[in-house]
Amino acid sequence: MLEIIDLHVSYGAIRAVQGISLKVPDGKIIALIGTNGAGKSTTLRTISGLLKPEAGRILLDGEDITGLPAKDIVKRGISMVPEGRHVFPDLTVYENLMLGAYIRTNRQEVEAQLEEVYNLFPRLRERKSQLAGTLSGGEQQMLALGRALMADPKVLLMDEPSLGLAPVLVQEIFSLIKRIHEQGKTLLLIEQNARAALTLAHYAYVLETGRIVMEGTGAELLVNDDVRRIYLGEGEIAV
Amino acid sequence: MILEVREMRMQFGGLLAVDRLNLALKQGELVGLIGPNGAGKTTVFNVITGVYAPTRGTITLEGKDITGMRPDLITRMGIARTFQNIRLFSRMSVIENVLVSLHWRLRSGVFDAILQTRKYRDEEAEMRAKAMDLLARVNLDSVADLPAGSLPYGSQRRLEICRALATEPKVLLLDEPAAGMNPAESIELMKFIQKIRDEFGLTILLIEHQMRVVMGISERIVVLDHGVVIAEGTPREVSRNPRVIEAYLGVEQHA
Amino acid sequence: MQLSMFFQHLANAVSLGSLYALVAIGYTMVYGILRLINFAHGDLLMVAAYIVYYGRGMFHLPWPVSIVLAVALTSGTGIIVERAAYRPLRNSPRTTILISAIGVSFLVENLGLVVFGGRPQSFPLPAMFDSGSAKEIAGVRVENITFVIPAVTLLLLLALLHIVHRTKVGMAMRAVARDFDTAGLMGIDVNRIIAVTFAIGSALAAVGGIMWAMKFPQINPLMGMMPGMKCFIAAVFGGIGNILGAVIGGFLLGVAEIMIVAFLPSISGYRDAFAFVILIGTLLLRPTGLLGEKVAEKV
Amino acid sequence: GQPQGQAQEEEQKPTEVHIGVYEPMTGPSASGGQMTWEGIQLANEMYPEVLGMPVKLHLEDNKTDKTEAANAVTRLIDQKKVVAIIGSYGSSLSIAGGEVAKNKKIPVVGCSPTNPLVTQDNPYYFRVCFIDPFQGKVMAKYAYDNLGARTAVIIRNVQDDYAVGLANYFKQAFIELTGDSKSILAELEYNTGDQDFTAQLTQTASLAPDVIFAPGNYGDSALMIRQARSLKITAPFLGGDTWEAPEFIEIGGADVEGATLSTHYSVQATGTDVSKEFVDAYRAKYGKEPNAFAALGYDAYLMILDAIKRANSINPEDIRDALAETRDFKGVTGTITMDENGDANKSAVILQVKNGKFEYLTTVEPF
Amino acid sequence: MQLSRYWKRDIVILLVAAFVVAWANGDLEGLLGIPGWQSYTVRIINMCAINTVLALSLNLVNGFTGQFSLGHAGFMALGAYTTALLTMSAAAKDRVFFMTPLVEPLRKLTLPFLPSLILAGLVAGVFSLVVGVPALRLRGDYLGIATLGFAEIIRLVIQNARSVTNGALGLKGIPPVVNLWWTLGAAVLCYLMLKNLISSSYGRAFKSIRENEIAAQAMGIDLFKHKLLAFFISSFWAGVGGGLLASLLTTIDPVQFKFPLTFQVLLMVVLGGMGSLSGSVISATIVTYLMEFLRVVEETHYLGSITIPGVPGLRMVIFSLTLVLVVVWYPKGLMGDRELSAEGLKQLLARFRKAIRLKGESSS
Ligand SMILES: Nc1ncnc2c1ncn2[C@@H]1O[C@H](COP(=O)(O)OP(=O)(O)OP(=O)(O)O)[C@@H](O)[C@H]1O
Ligand SMILES: Nc1ncnc2c1ncn2[C@@H]1O[C@H](COP(=O)(O)OP(=O)(O)OP(=O)(O)O)[C@@H](O)[C@H]1O
Ligand SMILES: [Mg+2]
Ligand SMILES: [Mg+2]
Repeated sequence: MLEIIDLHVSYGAIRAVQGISLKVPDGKIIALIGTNGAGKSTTLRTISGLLKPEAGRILLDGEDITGLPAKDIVKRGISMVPEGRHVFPDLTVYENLMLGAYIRTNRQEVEAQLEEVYNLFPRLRERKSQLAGTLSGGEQQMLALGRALMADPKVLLMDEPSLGLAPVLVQEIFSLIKRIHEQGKTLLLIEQNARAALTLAHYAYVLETGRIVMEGTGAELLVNDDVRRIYLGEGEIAV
Repeated sequence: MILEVREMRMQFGGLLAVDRLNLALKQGELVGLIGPNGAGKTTVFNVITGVYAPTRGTITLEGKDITGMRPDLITRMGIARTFQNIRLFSRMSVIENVLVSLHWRLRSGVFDAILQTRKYRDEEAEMRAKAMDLLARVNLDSVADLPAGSLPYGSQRRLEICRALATEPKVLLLDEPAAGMNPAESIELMKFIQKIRDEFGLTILLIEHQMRVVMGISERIVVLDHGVVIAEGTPREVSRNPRVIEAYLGVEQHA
Repeated sequence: MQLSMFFQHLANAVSLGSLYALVAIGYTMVYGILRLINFAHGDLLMVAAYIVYYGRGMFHLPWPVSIVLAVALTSGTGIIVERAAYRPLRNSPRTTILISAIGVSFLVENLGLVVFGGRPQSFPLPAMFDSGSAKEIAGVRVENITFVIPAVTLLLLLALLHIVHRTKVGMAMRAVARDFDTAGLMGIDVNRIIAVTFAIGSALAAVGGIMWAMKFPQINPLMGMMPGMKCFIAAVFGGIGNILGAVIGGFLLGVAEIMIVAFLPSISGYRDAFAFVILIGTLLLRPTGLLGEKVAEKV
Repeated sequence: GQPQGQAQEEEQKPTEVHIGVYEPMTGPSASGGQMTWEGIQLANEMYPEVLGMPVKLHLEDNKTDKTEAANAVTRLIDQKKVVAIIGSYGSSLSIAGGEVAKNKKIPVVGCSPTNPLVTQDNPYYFRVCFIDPFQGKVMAKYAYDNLGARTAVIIRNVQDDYAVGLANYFKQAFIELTGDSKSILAELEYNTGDQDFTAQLTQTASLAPDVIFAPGNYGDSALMIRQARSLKITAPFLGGDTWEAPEFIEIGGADVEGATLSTHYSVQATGTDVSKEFVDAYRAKYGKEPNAFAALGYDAYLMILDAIKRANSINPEDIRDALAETRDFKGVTGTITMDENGDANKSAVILQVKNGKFEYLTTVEPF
Repeated sequence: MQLSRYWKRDIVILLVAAFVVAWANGDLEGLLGIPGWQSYTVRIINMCAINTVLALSLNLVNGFTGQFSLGHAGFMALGAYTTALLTMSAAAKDRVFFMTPLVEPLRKLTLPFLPSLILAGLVAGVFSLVVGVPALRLRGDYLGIATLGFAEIIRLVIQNARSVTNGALGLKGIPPVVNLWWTLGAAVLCYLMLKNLISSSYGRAFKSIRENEIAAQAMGIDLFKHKLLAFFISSFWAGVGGGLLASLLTTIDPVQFKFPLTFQVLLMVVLGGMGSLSGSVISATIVTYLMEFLRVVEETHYLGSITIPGVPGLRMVIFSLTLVLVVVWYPKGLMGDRELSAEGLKQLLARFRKAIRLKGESSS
């Protein structure tokens, strides 16, 4: 289980996260939703070791992993799909995927994993020797997801995986997330597409300006009035 | 027809990103451009705004051929755009971002600016007033002096649109303005787009993946797939088109 | 021009060009990963040459030992420089790191002047490279070292290409080159990869420095300035960051320098200007050098 | 430019003599500056007093940079209150420093700046070396008379005012001697920092000149001669005073055998007590052979002391006047007499490398 | 031109900088004792002012417009030679050009200093257009190396064109017109001009190019024209700076204008803060002064009977070490991209204290 206790993170004077505590139990999907700039990405970046917290602790299966560098976090089985994809633009699709498996040493396992990713995203197979920088936005998102899967992590952190994807792909991504979960992975998911996220999530937290303002099971939040109004945009749709 | 694209083809090495595209926008129209990822939508924008010269085809604005013109000249002709990944001048203040767009209309020369002549100071005051007015209309006047990079995401999107509006375009191209917004914000944005279209008498071409937005405000939708148009029509028509459903919308329909 | 004279010029050109190429490889390697013009690279040449000079002259070490020692110590110096002057600036603007690099370069040169003194010294040579040992092939005089340098250059080129494109470390280097954070998310130890890059780059500088001193057996604390500049030009010419490009750039620069004097002796004073004219001309046609990556920024 | 010397003297009697030195201790000419400084220091150790007062040396580095040279001289005069200055290796640095000294009316003695411009138009600048027109002539005459040369190729560093100037005078003199404007077969050029001269040399080989005149710094020149020999060029190489350093032979090895140069002195030639004393002291202090620059530095210092003694004053103006009147001063590098420009009217010696040593060939008196 | 209170404050900054140097040097009379204009302190202040002009102008291109230019030394050389050749008397020219005579009509032409200086700026400016038209199509490091190359080409042409420049022998006998009025005047003028420019609409256009070229162009900014404009103004002042230097030194030669000179100016820009005018002023002053101040470590000190020998070359060692340390500790330079203000000064002090505290903590 991944556990975050009273996390505080700042960018200089900007206090992006101000005391967040949450739990990500094994085998569950946990969603983080919230307005822009609420501190969701910051939380994830801190977990994955890209940012150092000012205060607070991060525990993985009881072990304190606060402040470890990113590479050690990955080795402990936490992988992240960063917001905005961040594929390596001048490496090929294939090389990007292999980098995802950088920490793995068993070639056969890696090959098998690659096959699996290609099956999930046939388009990546089609473009495996194309430079990642010339992929379209959606293609890059698939690559970023595939790349994270290559590490075969226990916990997968996903920062807005559906950002900028065509509806058909959004559905695909969500069904993929479901499948990844069914394979026994634990997921911490940031999403603007709150409906899909809440439908999928076992438990969810709502963030606003660096604090958790609401939490509950996905089903509970789906029927919450505030959530419905702000995050699901219901009642005011003009078609 | 205010903007007309004829038989556009854009090739990147071996990759045919857009092919045989024909597109015509009527004055005041709000047209949606949708399609799967990598369909070539952004590429269409890039060709129209002069970032890439098309491999083939012509683009005309109000009957004048603008094919292959420099981007800044095309902007001056009256086409403005926003970017898929926000490209604000993040270390400059919000109002400065808008003022940059007014620069090309400046009549004072560089010596006027250096010597701060009356002519220049009057013009500067005029520009500032105009920029503030525009900011007020997008509700950003209260943060005019903050660095653009420090704004929340949604405000940055609005600022990008405001900056484009400041060039006084006839045609506005919006590339996924609602990306990363939650539904409430998207709805707000939708209203905002409709409002500016009416206020500024704009013709808008809109790329968007959030169906509730495109379907909600477009009068007409063009669907691209693999660089070619696979469907065109009203939102209702398009959303029922089986090819569009298969290639883009998926079975579980929105809106 | 007589044919034999032309061939003599050609031999001279290959000899000089391969030396430029050798030094340019190290330059381009560090640049490719860190996007850092490591102005101290030329000065590492000097450090290596002096280590051999003292190793041979003062401690009478055998040749292989002094060379290995020089390569190792220069590598170490490179790692220290990276650690002290570049690592703290990882997230700073490029120009800032450039200034730091220039500062390091000044520092190494001036330390050299204080420690070694400014007077040029004679670099000891193994007998086989003595100027008297030059060979004559079909009327063309070629020094022994002229056979060694291209061979070393080629060998190191192949080794490096293998490392960068065929090994995991190489892939990690290329990832780090683009995006430190995301490379970290892949489990790559970014600091280690950069240190390795510097170690390799500095080792290449050391080999380059030793070869340089063997070809031009006069060493002084500022001996790295000109090679540093020339080989940087060569690297840019070939497309900076591209290892093969550096080799080609180095060769072409050497050839151009020799041939300008050969064909237009009356303007030999403009030789360096011509090198720049060719460089700028190339850049205008190919804005990222001969083999440089095309930076098609996706809009 | 107040005459500080005077003002100071009236207030209190001076107890020490301050002499400034500005030399390139860093930058491309560091080696020249460092060599000269060795000689100056040695002279100061051996003759630390004048008029019963201790002489204090103040060294400022000019970084081989004109701006720094001017700053250094200003600082010496303003802050260190020096009454005379020695320097600098490199004529262009001397010119920059000289301008300041002239304004402030402080005399300067140059050790090795051989360009005529240094003392021109500057009554406060003197030097203990001969100048390039003379040196160029000396070598041209040697080539013509002693080597029987009728054709020559010049290879010079275009960036170096010294090499450019000297080559020019050699050319003029050689053409005059041969009466043939085509006797200089080619003037080839290189730049500071170049180490590969094979292109110029291959060109030279094809012209087969009788001699090659290649003024430049000793490191570059030694390399050039090595490369020439490996290209089987046998024509003799001639150069100027900058070659006279033990490292020239160390770097050039067997290849520089026979290289011939003009310089300021030779122990073998003069063999005076002054030069013996200098050579012995230098060997004892530095454990190596002295070269011309050290000797010139030594002479410059002693010539200033001599002028102070003769003037019996440490007023800069008095020292200047005494310097201008220097006659038959016995220095390490020969007998020095100041001409109306402040240039040393003295003989040159010609040396040749033989058996790994500079051997004295002949002395050439001023013509 | 209207001299608002706002500007007066900026002039005060420059004057304060001058006085700080004089004070630090314990030689206020040197500054105030105007008749001589020749004291060591005055010389340093002259250099500070000239370096200020150079740093400010390079900052316009590198810091504000975001174009990596390394060609400053070349433009300075053009300005220096123009000034020299136009102001030297015919007699002085004939004396200097003893190897290859100077071409007509330059041989006889002599102009007063001010027009010569302006022409120096214009010559440099015009050349910058010649350089800029092809080079500004390049980006980043490639632009840097191309501009550096152009500067070297300019220098090499100067070195070889003996009948105009006297080649390696250089020029001597340039009239020493320059004094504090000229140098500080040029610094103030340059500062005001750039300040007005930067805060004007043109300045915003420059900054927008720095921030994001593609977006700037999409907002109707003519990239090429504005880059060229920045380049021209920058080179104009580089030429003026070179002209001032020539007159201050009264002698110039091509070796002076090698690329280390550009690096030296770039260093001032970066230490002061890319995109901060007051930063450039401050750092040009500090760097210039520091170089002179450090002479102390190389000098022999006579303390009564004890003699402490100086270590020649140590000054440059300390200087380069200081440079690296400052860059590592203040990667954004002293001012970042902000300008000096009372408030900013407080912040700077606070930052300084914090930095010291942090260093203290980490070392303990
Ligand atoms: N690198 C940075 N430097 C300074 N401030 C930052 C930085 N990154 C984020 N912030 C600020 O921190 C706050 C939280 O940002 P964060 O990216 O975590 O939000 P988010 O919840 O992920 O929003 P979004 O939905 O837009 O992705 C915001 O106010 C943002 O402006
Ligand atoms: N500069 C370029 N060089 C090479 N290929 C490119 C370039 N720009 C775009 N492409 C390719 O053209 C195709 C269309 O890209 P485009 O960005 O137009 O897609 P899109 O429809 O905007 O997709 P998305 O919705 O994901 O943004 C993609 O396959 C992309 O890889
Ligand atoms: Mg986020
Ligand atoms: Mg797109």
